[in-house]
Amino acid sequence: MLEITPLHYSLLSAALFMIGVIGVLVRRNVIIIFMSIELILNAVNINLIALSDQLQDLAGQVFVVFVIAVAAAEAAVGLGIIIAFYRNKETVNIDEIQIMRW
Amino acid sequence: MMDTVVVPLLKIAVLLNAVLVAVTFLVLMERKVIAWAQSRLGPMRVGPYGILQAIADPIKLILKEDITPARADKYVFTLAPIMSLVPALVVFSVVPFGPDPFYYVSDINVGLLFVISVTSIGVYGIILGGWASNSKYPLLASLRASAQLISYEIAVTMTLVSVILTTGTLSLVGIVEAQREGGLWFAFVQPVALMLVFIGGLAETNRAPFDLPEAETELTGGFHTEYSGMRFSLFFLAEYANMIVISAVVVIMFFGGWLAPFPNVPALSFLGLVPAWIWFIGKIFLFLYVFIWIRATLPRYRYDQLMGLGWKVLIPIAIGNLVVTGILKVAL
Amino acid sequence: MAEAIVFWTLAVLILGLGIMVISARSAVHSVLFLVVNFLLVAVLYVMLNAEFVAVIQVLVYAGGIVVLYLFVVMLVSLKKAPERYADPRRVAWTGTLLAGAVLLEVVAIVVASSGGGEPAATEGALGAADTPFAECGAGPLVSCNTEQLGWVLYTSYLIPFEVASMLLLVAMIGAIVLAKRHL
Amino acid sequence: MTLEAPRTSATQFDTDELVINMGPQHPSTHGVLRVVLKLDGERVIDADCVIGYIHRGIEKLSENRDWTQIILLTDRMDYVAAATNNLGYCQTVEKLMQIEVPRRARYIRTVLAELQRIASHCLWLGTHAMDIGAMTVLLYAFREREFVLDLFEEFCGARLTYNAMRIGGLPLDIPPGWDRKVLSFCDLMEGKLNDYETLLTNNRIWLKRTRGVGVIGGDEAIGLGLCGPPLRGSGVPRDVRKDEPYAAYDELEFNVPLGTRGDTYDRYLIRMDEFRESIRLIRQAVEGIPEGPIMGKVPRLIKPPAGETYHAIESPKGELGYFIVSDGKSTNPYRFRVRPPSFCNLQGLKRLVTGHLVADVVALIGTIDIVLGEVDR
Repeated sequence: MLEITPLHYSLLSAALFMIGVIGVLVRRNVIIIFMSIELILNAVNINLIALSDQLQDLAGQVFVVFVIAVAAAEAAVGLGIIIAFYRNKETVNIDEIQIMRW
Repeated sequence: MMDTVVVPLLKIAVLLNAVLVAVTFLVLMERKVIAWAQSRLGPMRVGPYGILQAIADPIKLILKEDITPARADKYVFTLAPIMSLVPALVVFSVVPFGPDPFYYVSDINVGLLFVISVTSIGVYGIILGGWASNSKYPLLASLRASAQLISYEIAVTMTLVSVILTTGTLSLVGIVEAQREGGLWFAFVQPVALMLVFIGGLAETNRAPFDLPEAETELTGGFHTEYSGMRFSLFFLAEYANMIVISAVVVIMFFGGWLAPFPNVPALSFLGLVPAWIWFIGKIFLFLYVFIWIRATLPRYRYDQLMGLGWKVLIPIAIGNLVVTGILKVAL
Repeated sequence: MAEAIVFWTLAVLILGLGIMVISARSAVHSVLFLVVNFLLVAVLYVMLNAEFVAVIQVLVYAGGIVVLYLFVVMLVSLKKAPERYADPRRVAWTGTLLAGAVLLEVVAIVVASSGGGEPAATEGALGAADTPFAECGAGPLVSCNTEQLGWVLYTSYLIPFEVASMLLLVAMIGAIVLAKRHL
Repeated sequence: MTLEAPRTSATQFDTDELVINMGPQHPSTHGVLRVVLKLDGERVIDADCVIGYIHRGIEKLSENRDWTQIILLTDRMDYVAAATNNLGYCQTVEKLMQIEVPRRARYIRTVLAELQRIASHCLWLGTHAMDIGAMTVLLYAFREREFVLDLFEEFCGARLTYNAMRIGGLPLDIPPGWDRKVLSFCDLMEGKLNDYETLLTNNRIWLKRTRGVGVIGGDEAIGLGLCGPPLRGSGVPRDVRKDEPYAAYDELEFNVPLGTRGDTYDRYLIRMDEFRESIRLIRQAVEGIPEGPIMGKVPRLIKPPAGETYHAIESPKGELGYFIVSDGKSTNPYRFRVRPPSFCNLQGLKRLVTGHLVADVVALIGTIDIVLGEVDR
């Protein structure tokens, strides 16, 4: 309990991952779903950084940098889609986006 | 324990108080300088030459009724000014006021990135304040603020990269030391970067001519339209603290931080006798004066022109500056 | 001891804020919790000697991406919460159950694979042997891993780095195309 | 003009439309003008002016006052240019009664009217620049306006509502030495004008904010009934002082500055030129003030013959016209109607702002130079 091992970080990461998954599965608001995906990415990043520290290898941190870059790209495009969709349908409910066309 | 907890805490306490007192006098300075620019006297009633106005203003703001609009989001409405002030104050933890560790709280090796990233958090206060007011003008202002901050942050960060290329360190102390060893302030090495950082700094602190989120003649005060009393004064403090931060960053990066000018001219060697921190603070006040001077002189940009300036002028110049710096760095 | 206190505090806060993010009624509140969550994760990174990544996390995530989210949330000022359309309870149960299954799986993998538990200390497992981690420590307060990270990024991972920049460019153009009404 | 903010109907497809009320409590609607703006993002797609917040019924009140008392009411219409209001009214009654005004009075009236134009333009310049964000110009312009007000105070004792003219002439002769003070003010003002222009005319931000904003062509400006600088900014050579000279204008030399592009910057330049033309006019008029009486032959009880007349003058804001009907029996007008330039120019606001951004709305309200006291009367 008092000594923090990488296992602790991994478990924290897993728990955060699960919260993100619940968010994706439960919420209907596309923007919140996107935020849950960011939580999932963060969970993965925590794991990568923790292992990078443990293994004394910078590869983990490099991957985190890439993950952040991908997250930025994902946010830009995803939010662009949301705005375009909202402009046409006036909704951000994921159930109404399922037909994939408008 | 003494060195890791007590001393830093004492330093933080002194620094926080110093910054907050400086801010109140900065407000007075702004009123005075603008008054002189406009051939007025400015505040004259409270104390000799209105000096005590700096104390009267905060007292008035604290005593005023603090109104929360009925349909506002109460928690966010209260949180927003705090979110705006805290990052502005946090930045001071890495600002070196002098060469010895005595003069700064900490010197971290990603100091410059830390400053940039923490100041970028401050915009949440403005955005959320505008949103939580549940009013239309503040909402427009917060949309403006978010777009403005993101655009100008890119330009400023790009420019700072070219300065980092010249120094090879991100530590603020290291940057000043590099200027001492080089014997030349970076203002003369990177004049384009200086202009870009200063213009970007004006935009990031929402100062004239980029004060669009406030724009009292268009948006009736912008994001703080619905604020009053203590919460309003927190926004106020944040704006002025940010001005000090930007001035400090400009001084550290381009004007040799705490270094005395003309170290190589023997006739002027007496300048070195002045304590380093006085040089630093004096330079900061010079830039604060420029901030105020610009406010008294220039009209305000329009929203689309502001974005155009950021994306079509500043960012290309910043990238060009970066490329030229890189080429010169390799060539020389 | 200090590390334990910090870790547990951070862990509780991060998870609590994560739950707040997905359960907050107003999307703006969600964004707010998300920002604080990311800031705390950055603190966690500093604990793990990854201060460059921590700063990038604050700069890019909290200062950039989430501002974008906030911008969109405010643009999409919702008249009615989207949750009203579907039966939330059914979906919530299914979602939670599925997520629980995922958690079990992840925890099982984590626990099973970290059997040794001890730091492996095998340097350079992924080709970073030319930049030993231990060299940093010259910095005044925290070790300087920024330089080494940059070194690795521009040598061993140059092609992925370029691909990432390509990806960002494509995303930028894509976002403009999507958001612009008339081209 | 609707009093209710327009609502988006459910069937309408535009999603991000925002209706905001600009005014009546807004720092840059110059008083209590309310503009209902329909915005798409920050772009104005529709604007409606709501006026009447300081309607005092001056026209109706005038029908119950005798002819001399009305001068006092005209002060309160365009309260930053009271002297020209007085002038227009007095000349209308003189026209109705066919009173000849002595030459000395006509010259002094011209001096007063042009001083008033400088004062009014100072106020316009200050507020217009302030709206666009250049706050120093406001203080500078108000400083010079004070000198004009001092001159008026010396002449008639009042600083804002002068009541400075009488039917048939002037109530008072100019105080001794006043003419020299006016001339030295002219010299001072010329130097200060260069100060203003240094701050604004070639300022890049000022150019960006005004050039190409609120462009309106000459034909359209006539169609909207614009008058004064907004009309001349579109290149229409219409100035009542030139076209239908009154007071001493036919004996003095001056130019009517015209714009070419019809944008906010042109309207700004025109008014800056009008400052100089006014100074030129004042110099000529002060030097040329002849000796003689200051009141014409006016009956003790003013009672114009039955009939109606319309007379217009060029006030600082544009064409200020008075339409007066007298029944010939009573000592008050049967019908009193004002054609206020601010009101007519305000008609153009909707046309000017549509398609521009919120920030331009304040610039355009500034450029048409309205005084709500005159719009609502």
